Amino acid sequence: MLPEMTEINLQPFDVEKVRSDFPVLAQHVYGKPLVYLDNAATSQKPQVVIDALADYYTTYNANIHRGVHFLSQKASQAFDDVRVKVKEFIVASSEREIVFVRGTTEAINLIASSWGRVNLAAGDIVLVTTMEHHSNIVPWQMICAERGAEVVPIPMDDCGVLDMQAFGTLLTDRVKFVSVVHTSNSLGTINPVKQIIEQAHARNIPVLVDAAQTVAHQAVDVQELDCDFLVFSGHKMLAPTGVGVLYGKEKHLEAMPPYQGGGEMISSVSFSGTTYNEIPFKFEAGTPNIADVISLGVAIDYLNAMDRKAAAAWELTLMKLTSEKLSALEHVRLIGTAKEKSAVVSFIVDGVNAMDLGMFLDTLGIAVRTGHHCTEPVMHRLGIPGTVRASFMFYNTAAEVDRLVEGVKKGIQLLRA
Amino acid sequence: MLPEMTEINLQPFDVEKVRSDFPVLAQHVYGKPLVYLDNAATSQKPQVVIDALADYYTTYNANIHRGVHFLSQKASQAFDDVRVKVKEFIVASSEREIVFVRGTTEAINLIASSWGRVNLAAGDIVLVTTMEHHSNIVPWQMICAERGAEVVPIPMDDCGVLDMQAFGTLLTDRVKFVSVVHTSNSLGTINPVKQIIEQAHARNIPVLVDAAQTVAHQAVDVQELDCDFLVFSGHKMLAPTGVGVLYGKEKHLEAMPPYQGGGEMISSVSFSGTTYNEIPFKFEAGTPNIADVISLGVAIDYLNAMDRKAAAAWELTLMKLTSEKLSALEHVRLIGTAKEKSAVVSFIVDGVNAMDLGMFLDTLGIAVRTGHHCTEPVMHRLGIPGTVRASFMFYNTAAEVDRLVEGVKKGIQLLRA
Amino acid sequence: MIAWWKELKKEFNYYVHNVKDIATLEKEIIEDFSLFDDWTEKYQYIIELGQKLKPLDDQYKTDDRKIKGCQSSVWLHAYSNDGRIYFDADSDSTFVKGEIALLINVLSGQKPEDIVAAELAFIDAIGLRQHVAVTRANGLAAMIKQMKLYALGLQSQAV
Amino acid sequence: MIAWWKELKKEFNYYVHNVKDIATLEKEIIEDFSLFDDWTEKYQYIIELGQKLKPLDDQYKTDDRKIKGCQSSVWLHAYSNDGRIYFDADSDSTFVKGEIALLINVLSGQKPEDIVAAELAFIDAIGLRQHVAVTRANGLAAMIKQMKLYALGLQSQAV
Ligand SMILES: Cc1ncc(COP(=O)(O)O)c(C=O)c1O
Ligand SMILES: Cc1ncc(COP(=O)(O)O)c(C=O)c1O
Repeated sequence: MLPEMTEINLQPFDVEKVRSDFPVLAQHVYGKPLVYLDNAATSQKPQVVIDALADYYTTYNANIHRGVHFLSQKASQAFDDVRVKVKEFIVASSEREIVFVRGTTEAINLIASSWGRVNLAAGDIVLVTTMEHHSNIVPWQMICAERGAEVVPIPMDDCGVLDMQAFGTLLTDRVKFVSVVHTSNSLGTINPVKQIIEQAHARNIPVLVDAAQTVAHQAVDVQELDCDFLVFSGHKMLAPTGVGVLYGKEKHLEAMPPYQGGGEMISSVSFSGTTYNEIPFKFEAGTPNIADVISLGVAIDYLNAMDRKAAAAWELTLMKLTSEKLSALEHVRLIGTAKEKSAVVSFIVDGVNAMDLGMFLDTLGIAVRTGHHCTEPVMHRLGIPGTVRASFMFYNTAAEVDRLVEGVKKGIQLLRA
Repeated sequence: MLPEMTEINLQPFDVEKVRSDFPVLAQHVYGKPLVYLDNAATSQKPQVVIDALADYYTTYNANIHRGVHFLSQKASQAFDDVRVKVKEFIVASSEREIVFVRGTTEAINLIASSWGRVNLAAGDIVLVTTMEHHSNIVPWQMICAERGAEVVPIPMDDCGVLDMQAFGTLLTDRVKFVSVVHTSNSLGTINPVKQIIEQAHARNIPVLVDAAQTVAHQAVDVQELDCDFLVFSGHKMLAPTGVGVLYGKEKHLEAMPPYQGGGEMISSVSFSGTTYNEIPFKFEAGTPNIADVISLGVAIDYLNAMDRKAAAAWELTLMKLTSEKLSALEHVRLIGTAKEKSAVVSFIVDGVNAMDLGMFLDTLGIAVRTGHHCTEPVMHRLGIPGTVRASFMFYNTAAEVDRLVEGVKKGIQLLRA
Repeated sequence: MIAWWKELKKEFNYYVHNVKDIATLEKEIIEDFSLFDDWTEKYQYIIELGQKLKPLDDQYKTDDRKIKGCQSSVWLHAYSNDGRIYFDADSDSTFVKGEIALLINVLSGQKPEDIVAAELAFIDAIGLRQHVAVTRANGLAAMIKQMKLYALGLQSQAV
Repeated sequence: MIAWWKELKKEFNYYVHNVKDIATLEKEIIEDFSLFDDWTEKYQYIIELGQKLKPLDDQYKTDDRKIKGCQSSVWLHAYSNDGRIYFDADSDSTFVKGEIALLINVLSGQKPEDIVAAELAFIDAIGLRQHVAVTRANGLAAMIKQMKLYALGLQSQAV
């Protein structure tokens, strides 16, 4: 095993340099250096992103778009610039296709509610996968309950790989929408979304891609994917909490009714009738999260400025290293072993409760997540109550992997006693 | 006039000390010291609020509520503490009544959509006022259109005072909900919400109070008001953009269906059926805006620590000073002259376009807002296209009032040429 | 305190009804925990307690005895005798069992009115709350609530 | 440039068709604005231009000539003659009239294809965009778009 690991470790990525951009990583927890392996829950933020917030509030905080004064102009310009950055980041064809939301969950709710209310009818089916995050299940359940439609999951196998044959069979005339996770947050599986989109489009069915776990880790090109909608959260890609992106093809956004009403999304209001603003503003009611949108732009700049290929390779290196070392331990079983996989390692230990192990690792300063990771159907499918999950970002190190593995070893000793 | 002004100026409030807490106010714009009089659009933030953001991202950023590790515990604790602070800030009876949202607009949409969809039927009426912000009109228009109900405005007089007699007449059996603005953002009028609530409750009609322009300027006690819902935005009360509060009486929140679905708001999910979490979590789908919620708590601390009575008196002093000095200028007409009024001065100048004057003031470094201020029905009612609005916060000074008045004087000279 | 005596006392307290009052028992726990330097030691001690907790008879692991709001499965069984209330509990989490052991140590064998009134300040004092209470993953608050509800129910039954 | 000559040239350009090409006219505006030190002076100059703009005949202030997306009311009237397009416009905002005057100076009397192709870099160069373009309050972008649409329409009509 050693030669292979050495080879793996030779990826040309200067992780120590990158780490120094993330102040939180220098933390000590219970007197021990923090090992942050809960990146799928939320990523840490580089100093430039934190500084952008302080800079905004210290020098040009103002409400945007309707103000004629300097601060408002400056804030509006900064805000609008981010829409262009996001457009370029996911290679959309127009910034009219970029809607700012609170996060992935809100984006999916917006689409389910707005698209669903006018397009779903009794007997219709919305296809999702068994490995969806709850945020890509519940909004569809809610609108389907209202419209008399049904949410049906595409099954997966024991390794956490989507059953594409079953997908073909499930893709009947009753299916009106397909909403799939690109990268599973609990298993790491990367789904063949391009193929799914092709097959769905062959039947004129629109497809939403939940890219919450994707955008920080690999390049996304919505035109190449040809997805109808793509959604993600800022907080999982180095940006602050409270901001996310909904991409939608112009034709869909134009046709969809507004979701929330209020300031910004209207063109004119009277009690005899209100006319809505054009896209994307039609979907942005109320004062937006200005500061966090601006910081999202800085996060995108940060990602763009780095060698993303090297970063991605480094993350996969860490994932492989962890998988190898953990699976070599007695009683440990990896959960989610798809070939196409992101830097997420989920595992269980025979005879050890996941939360107990997670708490033990916490006592050592190691942050992992435990439980169902908001994907209960995955756990149900695999017949387990939950997993311990270590999820990586490019700023993690091989030494941290070792500390995790050591911790798990000790934890097993203690907890299987 | 001078003796009266001198008297007014004697309010015991150390504005220079307070100003030093707000770094943005030290800005120069086009080489001139910034005069920020656009506080009704958004307030500036004290250094402690800005620091709280940096502190969060630098030392304990983590996703909350489901994590067993130290950072997550710390972030969860900080987040939960704010719910208690908000509860105390508005004197709610339980933190279960406090829902975190993006802002006032989202809060009203949540109520209109969730409460409205199950409680409004064809022929029903939702009463609002003529002076509502669009955010308290459009969400009701949207749900009413869906349910076959109607939005009806309570009229106001030429001074911007609500016609309470008309309200009595409009309060028929068809009325199912009353949604009123506490403090008008374009006129400054403070409405008799307690009386409105009493009259509506006599007929068992629930009342929502839009307190977006209230909470930073006066004390609010939801139990004393006995309102059913109360909503406000953080960004107008010294907190960051992207966070707001929805207060709802427990009985209403319990009875209402969820609004958005996804992580956090569920108790368990499966494809055969999903059960929702208890309030307030039922209404908080997805990763919340953790950092900004925590900073909202710091903004509340800041407000609580100051002499709020003196601050409020100071704001009213500035408002009166401005009103007096502006109305003494030829061609100027004040818009909104209710006796009960907050620190907002709206005005128009005969023969001068509001935006032109606003832009001229901008060239002098003075930030005001121009236009309809998202209250088009007010402008329509008064037969004017819009106003110039100076809105005050306790950190404004009498010298800033003078600069505004001087600027308006010069602007009139230039623009009426 | 001499170790073997401490052990004995603890076992004694877990398995027969409490003869000491809640305040005294809380004070003892606080004393025990004061020996530990850090969270790792506290954690390990709670795990030990959990490993020693008498398992709940499978017949009591029913859905109505399951406590909602925990990441792990927790069952709580209560019965009364002589005007006192006794608790048995189990969980698939050893840590949760340890927490339950602490609660049982303090509350089991007490009078219903004392259980209802108990503020359980020891949870804060030993620094447990900061590690578990704020996260919904750990159902400590739910367990305490359930114990109090049982006490309330059995109290009114008794009347 | 001698002041009276500059004045004359400007008046001339506003009221008869342009004899210079767009690039030249843009360059002249940039030159004019280079004389100003700050935004106040630029603002005042634009206001002056607005105050001097020939008012639009009331018969042309119709809803279909109104431009959407401005905080102020803006009417734009276009007509063609000799294969060139002429614009007249009005607004209740003097500043907007000033902006229109600049646009008319450059675009009125030009050939449709030149209008459609015009990039109007002068707007950035004189620092106008940073003050007006990003806010939806000011409809500069909407005005340009409307002028180009007219040009497109009249161009295809002409064909
Ligand atoms: C009275 C009133 N209601 C509602 C709003 C909307 O608030 P937000 O844009 O923060 O959602 C505002 C803000 O302008 C307001 O002044
Ligand atoms: C795959 C996936 N989808 C959706 C979400 C929900 O994102 P958010 O909580 O930011 O709305 C997450 C976050 O956990 C996720 O991993």
